[in-house]
Amino acid sequence: QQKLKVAAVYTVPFEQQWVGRIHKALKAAEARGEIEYTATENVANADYERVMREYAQAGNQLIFGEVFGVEAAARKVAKDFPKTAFVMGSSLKPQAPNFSVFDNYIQEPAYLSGMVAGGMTKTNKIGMVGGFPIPEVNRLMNAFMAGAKEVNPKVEFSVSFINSWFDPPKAKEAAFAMIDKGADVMYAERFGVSDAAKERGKLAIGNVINTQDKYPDTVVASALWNFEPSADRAIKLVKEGKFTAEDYGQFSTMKYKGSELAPLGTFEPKVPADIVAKVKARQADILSGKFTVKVDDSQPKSTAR
Amino acid sequence: MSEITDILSNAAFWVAVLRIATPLIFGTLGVLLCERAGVLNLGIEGIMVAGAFAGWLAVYAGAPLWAGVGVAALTGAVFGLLHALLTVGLALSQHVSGLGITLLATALSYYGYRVSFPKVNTPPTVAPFAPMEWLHVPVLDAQTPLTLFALLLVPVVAYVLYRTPLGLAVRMVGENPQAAEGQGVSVAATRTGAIVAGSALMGVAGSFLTLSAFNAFFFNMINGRGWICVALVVFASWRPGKALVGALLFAFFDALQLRLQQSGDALLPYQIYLMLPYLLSILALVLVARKASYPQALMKPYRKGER
Amino acid sequence: MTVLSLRGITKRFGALVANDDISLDLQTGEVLALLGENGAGKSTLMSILFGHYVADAGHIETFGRPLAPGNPKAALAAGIGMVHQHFTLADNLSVLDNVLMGTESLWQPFSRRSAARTKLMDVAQRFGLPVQPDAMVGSLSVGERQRVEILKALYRDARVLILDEPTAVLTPQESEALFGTLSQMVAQGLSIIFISHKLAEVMRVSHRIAVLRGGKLVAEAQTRETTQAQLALWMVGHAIAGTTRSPARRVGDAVCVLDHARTDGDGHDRLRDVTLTLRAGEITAIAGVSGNGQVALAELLSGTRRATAGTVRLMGRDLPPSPARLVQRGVARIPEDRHAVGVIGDLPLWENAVSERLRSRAFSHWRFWVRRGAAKAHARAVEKAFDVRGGGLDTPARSLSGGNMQKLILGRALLTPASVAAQNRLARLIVAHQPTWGLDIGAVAYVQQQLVAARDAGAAVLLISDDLDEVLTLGDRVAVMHGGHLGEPRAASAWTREAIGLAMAGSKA
Amino acid sequence: MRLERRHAISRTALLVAPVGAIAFTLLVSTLLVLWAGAPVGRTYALLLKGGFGSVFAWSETLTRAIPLVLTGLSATVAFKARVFNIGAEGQLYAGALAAVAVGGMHGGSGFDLPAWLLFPLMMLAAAIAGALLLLGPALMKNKLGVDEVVTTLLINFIVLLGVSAMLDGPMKDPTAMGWPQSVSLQSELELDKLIAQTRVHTGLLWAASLAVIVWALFKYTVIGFDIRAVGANARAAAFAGVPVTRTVVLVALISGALAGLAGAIEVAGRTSYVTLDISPGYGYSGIVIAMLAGLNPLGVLAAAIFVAGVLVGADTMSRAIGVPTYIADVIVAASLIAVLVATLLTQYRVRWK
Ligand SMILES: Nc1ncnc2c1ncn2[C@@H]1O[C@H](COP(=O)(O)OP(=O)(O)OP(=O)(O)O)[C@@H](O)[C@H]1O
Ligand SMILES: Nc1ncnc2c1ncn2[C@@H]1O[C@H](COP(=O)(O)OP(=O)(O)OP(=O)(O)O)[C@@H](O)[C@H]1O
Ligand SMILES: [Mg+2]
Ligand SMILES: [Mg+2]
Repeated sequence: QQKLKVAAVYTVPFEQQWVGRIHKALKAAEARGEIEYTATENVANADYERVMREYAQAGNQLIFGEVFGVEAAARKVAKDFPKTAFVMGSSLKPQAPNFSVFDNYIQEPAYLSGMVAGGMTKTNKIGMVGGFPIPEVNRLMNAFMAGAKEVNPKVEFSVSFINSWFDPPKAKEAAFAMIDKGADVMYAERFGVSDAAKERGKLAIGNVINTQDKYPDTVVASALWNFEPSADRAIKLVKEGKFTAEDYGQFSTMKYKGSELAPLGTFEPKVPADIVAKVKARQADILSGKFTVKVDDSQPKSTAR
Repeated sequence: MSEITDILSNAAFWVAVLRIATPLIFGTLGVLLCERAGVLNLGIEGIMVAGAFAGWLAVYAGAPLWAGVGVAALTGAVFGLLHALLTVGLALSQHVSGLGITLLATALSYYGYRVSFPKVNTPPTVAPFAPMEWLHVPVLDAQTPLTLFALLLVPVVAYVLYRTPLGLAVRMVGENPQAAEGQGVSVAATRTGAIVAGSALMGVAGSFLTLSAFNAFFFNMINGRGWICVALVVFASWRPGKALVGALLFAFFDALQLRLQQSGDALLPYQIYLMLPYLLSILALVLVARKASYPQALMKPYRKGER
Repeated sequence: MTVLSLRGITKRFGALVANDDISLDLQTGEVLALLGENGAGKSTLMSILFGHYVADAGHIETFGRPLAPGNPKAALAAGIGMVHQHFTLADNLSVLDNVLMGTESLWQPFSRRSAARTKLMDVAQRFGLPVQPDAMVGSLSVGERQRVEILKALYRDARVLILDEPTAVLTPQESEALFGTLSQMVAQGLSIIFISHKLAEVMRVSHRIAVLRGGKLVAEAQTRETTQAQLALWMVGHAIAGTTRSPARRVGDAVCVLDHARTDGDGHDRLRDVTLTLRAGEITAIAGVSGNGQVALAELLSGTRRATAGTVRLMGRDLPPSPARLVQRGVARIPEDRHAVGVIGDLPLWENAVSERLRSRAFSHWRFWVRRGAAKAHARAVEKAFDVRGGGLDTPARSLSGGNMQKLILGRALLTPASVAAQNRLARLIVAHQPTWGLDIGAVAYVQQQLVAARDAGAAVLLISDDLDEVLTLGDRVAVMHGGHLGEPRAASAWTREAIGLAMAGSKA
Repeated sequence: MRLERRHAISRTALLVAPVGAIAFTLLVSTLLVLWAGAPVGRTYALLLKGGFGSVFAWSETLTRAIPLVLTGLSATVAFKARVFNIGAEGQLYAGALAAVAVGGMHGGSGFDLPAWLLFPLMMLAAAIAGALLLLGPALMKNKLGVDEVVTTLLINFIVLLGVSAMLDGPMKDPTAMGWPQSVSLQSELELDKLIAQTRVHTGLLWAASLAVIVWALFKYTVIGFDIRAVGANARAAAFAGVPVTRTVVLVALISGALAGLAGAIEVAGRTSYVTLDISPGYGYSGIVIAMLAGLNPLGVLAAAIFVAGVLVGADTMSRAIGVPTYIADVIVAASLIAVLVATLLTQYRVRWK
C-alpha cells in the first residue's frame, strides 16, 4: 500500500512544546512506515496561507498545523482544496467537509499536577510564568490553580506574562522574581522557568512535555499532551477514505490517552503519600467520568499580595 | 508605594537588575565604540543572535566556557568586518547595511542551528557559567564572571577612549574624518577596527544569554535587546560611564515591572508594565537630549578625497 | 638647499586636467606664493603633495628623497605640514587633542598628555601663536582655529608648511599676526607655500611667486621683480579692471530702519541696540572683526533670526518674519557661507536658481505645482545674465567652483522673474555678507560691480565685510561693529584706516 | 582601498554588476544547501520558479510586495528629508488597528455607515494613526534634538505592547474563543482579489498608485522640493525660505500615513483582522527596499517585487529540496547586500591603494 503523504505547517519552531508534541507523533507515524512526512516550522502569519497551498498543491493528502492567528485564511484554503484533509489547531468549530480542529485540552492532567503542586508547596506560594494569556495557556493555568486549591486552600498564586513565546532568559527572570517573593513551586509554562527553580533549589511543574530527565531534582510532575491519538485517528480515516470534519478535542483527554500526568519518577518518594493518594483518586474519578475539570479560558490573575 | 520599597529593599532585586543589565552593558559598549568612530551599527540585533548561537555551539561541542565567549566575540567581529567593508570601504548606507546584517546574521544562525540540530524536541543544553560565590561581595557574588567582565569593561573602554592615542583616533574619525586623515591616521582602518571591536562585544552580549543567563539557544531569544542598546548609547551621550548607568536603569525598570506585574492588585493590563522600560527610556532621552554631544560624523559616509 | 621638488605633476578628473605637467622647487627659508584663479589647480596640487590625491604622472622629492604618493602619513613624516582651505578640526575635542592626534603610536597604552601640553605651549610661544590647550575647538574664533591648524603642523616639527588661502577667513589684524608668525618661521628655517587671491598680501609676504592657469604653471618670478598688474595678467590671461570708488549718485529714501534692535545669541554673536538707516541708492558698509555681531545682523535682515527687542522696519512696515516673505518684499540676500547656506549642493543648478521664489506665482500654481518650464527658463536667464559656468542646469550646485556658485547666488537674488519685475518689485534692499570671500580677482571684481550697479539702479545695499579694502572701496557710508554694537556711520572719505582699525578693536574714537 | 567616482557610468559595470550580484547570491545559497547536505542540482530553477515561475508564484510575490511597497515609500519619503524613521513597523500596526477600529468595531458602537463611506474612513483612520505616531518623534527631534532613530525604534516596542493590550481587551474578538485577535472587518470592506483562488488583492493597485503619486510629489511639487531641500541641507533650505519645521512635520505625517496604510491594506486585503504577527518585519524591510531603490518611489515598486520574489522563491525552494526555510532570509540578505554593492560599483571604481 502506498504511503500517505502528510505535511505540517507550524507557526513556531519544532522545539516549542506544543508543536514538538505534534511533530513527535507524526515522526512516529513516519517511523512506523505509515506516512511520508514533511513539515515547515516557524512560518510567519503572512506566509501561512502560501505554505498551506503549496503543500496542498504538492499532493499532500493530510495537512496538520495550528491556525490560531490565520483562521480565516486557512479555512479558505480548505475550501479551495476539498480533497485534502486538514487537521488544525484551532479554538473554533470544524468546517465541513475537510477541516477538522484540535486543541490541547489537557486541563485534566493540569488539574492533577496542580494538586501535586498544592501538596508540595511549603510557603503556600506558587508562581506561574506564561507567554501570552491565550486560551490554550489560560485553560491549563486555571485548571492547575483549581487543583492546587483543592488540596491546599491556603495557596496563593503569582501570575505573569512575558509577551513572547521564546525568551527563556526573560521567563527565567520572571520566575526569579516570584521565587524572590517566596514562591517555592513554579508552574513551568515556558522554557526558562524550571531553570530558575533549579538554580534556587525550588520545585517546578512541567507542562505539555516531560522534562524531568533534565531537571531530576526540580520537576515534580508534568501534565503531558499526547498527540498520537489524534494523529493516528486522522491518518487512519484518510487512509480509509472516511475523513470528515470533526472536533478532535476529546482525543486530547485522559480518557483517550491524549493526555496524562507524567509519572512522578524521581519524586516518587518525595511527594507525601496522602497527596499521591488524593491525586490517584481524582485521576480515577476523571477517567470514570465522575469528575470533570472545568474548562476556563479566562486570563488567570494573581492572588498573592 | 510600600510595595515598591519592599521590592527595592530586597537584595535579590538588585541581583536581577545587574543580571538583566549585563548583556545590555556589553551591547551598549559595542554600539558606543562603533558610533564613536562615526558608524551606526544596526546589525547589533543580528550580531547578538549570532554570538549567542556560535558561543553556545562551541561550548556544546566541548569547548570551555571562556572559549565559547571567544568564539562569540570572533563571530561578532566577522560580521563587524562585513559591516565595516560595506559602510567604511564602500560607504554604503549605514542603516541598510546594519539591517541587512541583522537579517543575515539572524537567518544564518537559525539555519546553522537547524542544520546542526534537525531533530530535537527540547533544546540541547550546556553547563553555563556559575555564580562567583567565592567573591563575598553582596549582589555581585550572585553573578557569573561574565557580569564582572562587563563591569570591568566599562572603565577599560573609557580609559582606551579618553587616555590612549588609539581612543583619540577613534573619537577623531567620528568627529572629523578629514582631520584624522590629514594627521596621518587612516580613517578606514580606525573605523574598521572600532566596528570590529564593537561588534565583538555585541557577540559577547549575545553569548551571555546562552552561556550565563540561560543554557540553550532559542529562536527569537534576543527579542529586541540589541535595539535597546542602540537607544541606550544615545541616552548615554556616547560616554561609557553613562552607558553603564543607562543599562542599569533600563534593567532596573525591567526587573521592577516583572515584580509589579505579579502583585495581586495589578490593575493594569500586564502589557503596560512591559512598556515601562521603553516609555521611561524615551522620557530619559528627552531629559538628557543635547545635540552637541553627537559624534559629528555619525552616519556620514566618508569617501576619501570627496566632500 | 632645495627642500621640495615637484616634477611633472599631472592630475586629471575625467576630461578635466586639473594639473598639467607642473614642476616646482622650494628652497629653505623661502616663502613661495601660489597664485591662480578659482579652479586653476592650486588646491589639487597641494593635495597631491600632501597625499590626499595620487597624481596620474610625475613625482615628488623632499630633502632629496622620493615621497611616497597618496599617503598623508609619509608626507607628515617627510616634514610637510598642511593648513587646509577648509579647516580640518574636530569641534568637540580640545585643542590639545586636535594637535596630539596621530603624533603618537596608536598602540601605545597611554597618551603622554602632560609632555605634549608642555611641548605645545613651547611651540606656541616660539612662533607667537597663543592657545589654550584645553579649550574645545568648537568654542574658538576662526582666527584661533587657524592658529590651532598651524600648530598642528609645527608641533610635528614640520619643515615645509602649506597654507591654502589662510587669510581668506582672517581679519586684517589676524592676518597681520599671521604674517608675523610666518616671518618667525622663515627665520627659523622653515619653508612655506602660501596660496592666496589677495595680490597685495602675496607681494608682501612671499619671496617668489608661481602662477597657475587652467592647470598649467604659466609663470614663475621673484616677488621683487614683478608687479600686481603683471600677476593679474598672468592669472587671468587678460587685464582686469579692479573696482574703483564710484560715489553714490542719488541717495533716496530710507528703505530699512533698525531702531535699537537686539537679538539673542551666544557671546559676541548678537546685536545690542543697533540703530541704522539704509537708504536707496547707497551702499552702507559694515566693517569689523568677524564674530562681533555681523552674523546676527546679516541673519536678522535675511529673515533667519528674530529681533528680541527694538524694531526693524522695511519700507515703512515691520520686517516680515520669514525669508520667503522677505524675498517677496524685495530683499536680496547673499549669505556668508555659500556652501553651507547659499546653495543646496545636492540639488541641481536650476532648482537652486529659483529656490527663493518657488512659492511665487511665477514658478508655481497655487504654491503647490511647480511650473518647471518657467522655472528652468528663469534659471537659464540667471545662468546667462550672471555668467554662471560649470555644467548645465541639471548639474548639482555642489560641483560649481566658488566663483560660479557666488554668481548663481547673486543671480538668484538680483534677477527677478519677469512677472515680478513687471509689478516693480526689483530688489529694494541687498544684504551682502562677505560676498567676495575666497574668490579670485576676476570674480571679486564681477561681484563688486554687480553690487554697485544694483545701487545705481536704486537699491539700498548693506555690505558686511571683513575686508577693509572692500569696505573702503565700495562703501558710501561706513560703520564699524564691535561687541554687538554698531558705531555711527560716516562717509567713507571721513575714515582713515587707522581710525577704522581702532574702532574695530573697540576703542571709541 | 578607496573609491573613485566614475566620470561616466560604465556600461560594462552596468552589465556585470547585476550578474555579479546574482552570482554571489547563488554562491551563498549553494554553500548553504551543501552544508545541509541537500542536492544543489535544481536549487536555482526551483528558486526562480517559486518566485516568478507561475501564476501562483507571481500572485504570492505580488501579495507580499504590497506592504513592502508601502513601507518602502514610507521610508523613502522620510529618508529623503533625513528623518530616519525606523518606526514603520509600529506605524503599520497602529494603522491596522485603527482600520479595524473603524471598519470592524461598528457592531455595537454606532458606526452604522454604508461601506462606501466606511471604507475611506477606515483608510483615513489608518493613515492618521500612522501619521500621529511619527509626529511625536519628528517634533521631539525638531524641538528637543532627540534622535529619531532611537525614539521610533523604542516606539515600535510600545506600539506592539499596546496592540497586544488592545487585542486582550477592548478590541478582542469575542468569537475567537479568547485568542488575542481583533474583531474582523465587515466583509464589504475587504479588498477584492485580483485573481481568484490567490491572495493577490487590489491593494496592489493602491500601492502602485501611491508610488506614482509620491514620485510625482517629489518631482513636480513645491512640497517635493521642500522635502528634498530639507534633506539635502536644512540650513540652506531655511535660508531659501523653505519652512523647515513644517516640512519635517509634513514628512512625518506622510511617512507615518503610508506605513499606517500598509497596515490597513494588509488587514483589508489579507487578514481581515489584526493579530500580533501580521507583519514579519515589513517596517524594517521597507527601509532596505527604499535604499535599494535609491530613494526613488518608482524604484520602490521594483525593489519590493524583487525582494518579495526572492523571499517567496527561496522559501518555496527550501521546502522542495528539504533544507531549513531560514535559507530564504539568508538569500534575501545576501542578494540585498550584493545588489547594493553592485549598484555602487556602477558609480564608483575601487582602487586598491
Ligand atoms: N575631486 C575632484 N573631482 C573632480 N574635479 C575636481 C576635484 N577636485 C578638483 N577638481 C577640479 O579641478 C580643478 C582644480 O581645482 P582646485 O581645487 O585645485 O582649484 P584651486 O586652484 O584650488 O581653486 P580655488 O582658488 O577656488 O581654491 C577645478 O576645475 C575643479 O573643478
Ligand atoms: N570632490 C569633488 N568633486 C567635485 N568637484 C570638486 C571636489 N572637490 C573640489 N571640487 C571642485 O574644486 C573646485 C575648487 O574647489 P575649492 O575647494 O578650492 O573651492 P573654491 O572654488 O575655492 O570655493 P571656496 O573657496 O568658496 O571654498 C570647485 O570647482 C569644486 O567644485
Ligand atoms: Mg583651492
Ligand atoms: Mg577657494
